[in-house]
Amino acid sequence: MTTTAARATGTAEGFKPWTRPEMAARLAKDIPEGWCVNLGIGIPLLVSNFVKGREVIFHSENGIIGMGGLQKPEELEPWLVNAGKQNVNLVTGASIVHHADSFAMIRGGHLDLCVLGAFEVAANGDFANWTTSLKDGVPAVGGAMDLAVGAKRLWIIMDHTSKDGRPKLLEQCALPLTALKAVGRVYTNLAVIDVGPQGFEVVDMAPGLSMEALQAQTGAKLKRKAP
Amino acid sequence: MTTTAARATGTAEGFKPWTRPEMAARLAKDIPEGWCVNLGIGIPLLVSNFVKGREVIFHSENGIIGMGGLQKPEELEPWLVNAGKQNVNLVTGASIVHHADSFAMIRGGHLDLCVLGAFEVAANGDFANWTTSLKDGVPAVGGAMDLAVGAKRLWIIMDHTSKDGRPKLLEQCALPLTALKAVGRVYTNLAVIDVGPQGFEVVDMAPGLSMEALQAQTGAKLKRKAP
Amino acid sequence: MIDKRVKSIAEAMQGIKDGSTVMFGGFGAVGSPVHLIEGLLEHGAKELTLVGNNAGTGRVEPLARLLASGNVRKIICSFPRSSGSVVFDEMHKAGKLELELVPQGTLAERIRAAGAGIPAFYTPTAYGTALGEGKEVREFNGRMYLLEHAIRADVALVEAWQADRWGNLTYKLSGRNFNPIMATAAELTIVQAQHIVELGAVGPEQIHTPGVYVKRVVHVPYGDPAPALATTA
Amino acid sequence: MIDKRVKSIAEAMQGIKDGSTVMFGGFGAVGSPVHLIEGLLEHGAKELTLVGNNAGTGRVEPLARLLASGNVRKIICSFPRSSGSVVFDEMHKAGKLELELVPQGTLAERIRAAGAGIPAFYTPTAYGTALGEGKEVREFNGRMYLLEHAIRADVALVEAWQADRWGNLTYKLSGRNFNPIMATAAELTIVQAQHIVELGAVGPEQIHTPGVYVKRVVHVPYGDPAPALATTA
Repeated sequence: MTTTAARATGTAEGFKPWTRPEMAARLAKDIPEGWCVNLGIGIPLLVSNFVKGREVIFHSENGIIGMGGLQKPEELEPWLVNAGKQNVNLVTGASIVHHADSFAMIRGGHLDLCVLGAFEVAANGDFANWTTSLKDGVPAVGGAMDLAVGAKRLWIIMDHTSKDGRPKLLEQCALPLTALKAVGRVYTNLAVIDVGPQGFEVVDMAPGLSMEALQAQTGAKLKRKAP
Repeated sequence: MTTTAARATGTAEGFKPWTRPEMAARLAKDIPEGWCVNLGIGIPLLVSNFVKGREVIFHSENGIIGMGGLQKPEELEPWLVNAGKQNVNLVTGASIVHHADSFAMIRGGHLDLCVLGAFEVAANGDFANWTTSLKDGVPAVGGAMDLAVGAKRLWIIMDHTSKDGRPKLLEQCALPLTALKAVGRVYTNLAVIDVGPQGFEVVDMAPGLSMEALQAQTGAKLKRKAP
Repeated sequence: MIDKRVKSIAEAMQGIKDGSTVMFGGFGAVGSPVHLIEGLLEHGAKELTLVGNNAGTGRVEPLARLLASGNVRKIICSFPRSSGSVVFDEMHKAGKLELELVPQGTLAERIRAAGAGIPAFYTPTAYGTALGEGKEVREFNGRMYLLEHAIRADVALVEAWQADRWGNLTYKLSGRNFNPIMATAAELTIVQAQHIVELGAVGPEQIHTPGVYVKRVVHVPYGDPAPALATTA
Repeated sequence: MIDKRVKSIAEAMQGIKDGSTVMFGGFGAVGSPVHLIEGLLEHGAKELTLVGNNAGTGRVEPLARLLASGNVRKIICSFPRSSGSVVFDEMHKAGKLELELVPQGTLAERIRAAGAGIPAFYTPTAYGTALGEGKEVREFNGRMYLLEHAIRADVALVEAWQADRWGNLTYKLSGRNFNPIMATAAELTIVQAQHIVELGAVGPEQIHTPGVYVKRVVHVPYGDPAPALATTA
């Protein structure tokens, strides 16, 4: 087998893609104390496990400012749920608002950061994460479009390629868009990539991965971020 | 002196114009229990003295729902003021909201009634109450325009004529308008007059006053309200 | 004396007509006025347009049964699909239930606008996406926005924690969600309250919804919502 | 640790530039951040645009002195005129102070819109009046509305009853008024708080303004506003 193919699947000696907790930890490292952050459902939620020691305020679009972790069985408070409708705790200092006020906070630019998953991210910051098809199945959108346009920064956390190995970072999205020119940064299992004025700029790579191997798994031109 | 002139000044034997408390009491009679009512500054505020025995909820546009009367000296709570910035009480069941929510309640049609004073009311329901001139002096508008377009009903309480005897009920307003086609009913010291599709309709008159005498002091055609 | 309390859910439903637009609060199970939704099903009004965040789970809960009844023509919703939204999926696929899909924040703001007497407003959400197609676009300060219209309802079904005879309400924790804004956006706001309290029992600064917005209150001390199963937003 | 408390009013004013738009809460004296307004005067920023309901009373209170200082270019206001608004009257008549007169509800909604990311909305208020002249008009469902734009500020000066180190706030009674919406509508929201409380001292359902909106909190236990003299709205 070729080196490139080996690297693409992450099995070459000397290189391992980041695991999901590693991806979340890498992202969490970039969140300073004091930010108000909304974490999407799925991998983004893992980020909250890696900010210990810093006060970061987690927002949940159903009206929680100051969300804590998932409830343990003995803590059950069924009147508290997050956006994924899991039972969660509040932290000390938390507050509750209604849905219009919660989305006013989002749309008005009061969240420092939103972290979402995505199917595709384009080099101009467009991204697609809400539906794979407008024709099949029943679509649902939730708060993704509001979060994408409202938060001060939108970071995407996702695998670098789809399950069948196709690139998810592209020149242009093929799937229905969630928002235009919204993404600031992408954290994948292979790299951390900024969306700059001229397209994708590699900030960081999983240890042992080469720029060439990363480019081979990416559907748009990469350049190194100027230090 | 002529009968008409005598009636016009309310000095003819057998006729006395309503006093301000009588005007307020007459208006209060038409407020059913359970209404939410905003009373403007001045004569309108007197209305609250005449709804005893009925639960009527008074709204103040600075965010009080359930305003009580003026504070007595021994009750002083300086953190409670009405729209006229007088210290007032709350009634049991009162609530406080912020200014945007208070005017959302007004603009959204949630007040059953607003009672305002006016300089002029036109037969089509236009009225003027916020400034006598856009050129002289410093204008101020407050909440009058919002209340006028927002409340389910707008009733005006005012003297029938100006201090110098000119009619205040007119075919058309001359002063800068507060709102168009907004007034439903006018309570004056001489009569209660509806603004109907064809203009002013007299509902009630001060005892002893004739339709002719009332018409003589009115700047637009009056007709009797069909019973 | 103002007393908005009614004795039964059937009484609370009186006068709801065929063709009505009916909002219902709740984010998943929390703050969902399930007994009122069940009452609406029993009341039997047809050709309804529903407005809410979700479109039901399973086949047993009242919202799923209301959809299954065929009494609903259309639903305006942000997150109809979930792992358990089987009835919605079936009805929608069969062409028996129209869907207007609205981003969650736009849905909330359109409801709030209706209650606030704002007929329409501009929002950046959904510009350039499939959900913005056909909508009026306008630029402000170099950014593109969509014109969105208020959603007003004939009836709002609201779940509250406390209510008094004036209809003053509080909500418990995440039970707040869409309930306060829906209470403002309907001709007829009906509340199912866990607790009926004396007038004045809740302080003036702690009331979440002034009673002015509420027409009827029915006491339904049903207890906690089911512990939430993780689904999606 | 998040700690938005600053030690002095001078520190709270740091960075406010000439040409800034500055909102101030309060409805008359109640809820007015008088010490912050005084601080703004002492800070000395010029060419200011102020946004608030009133335009000061007498010659001694900070707002009147700020206007008299000549540091204010323009005021956006619903009720500038009152029996005591002598400085405003003089400055305005002398052409030294521009006035944008806005109906009170439109003022509140324009501020709220800025905080909510809504660049513009339609309202029926002032249609057909002198205050609607020159504004864009549009019909919705047979009724006429004006287009009104959000008012965003560089700085909001807010008076609160309680504040914690995150900037979570409560307001006392009528002291709420414009304060919560202004807190959402500025880049730099500065709070003068009567009481500093421990994080968690106010329950999550009782906080009126989440701290996310607040940048700086200064403790000013100044006591009650002066008993109100009846003027007009």
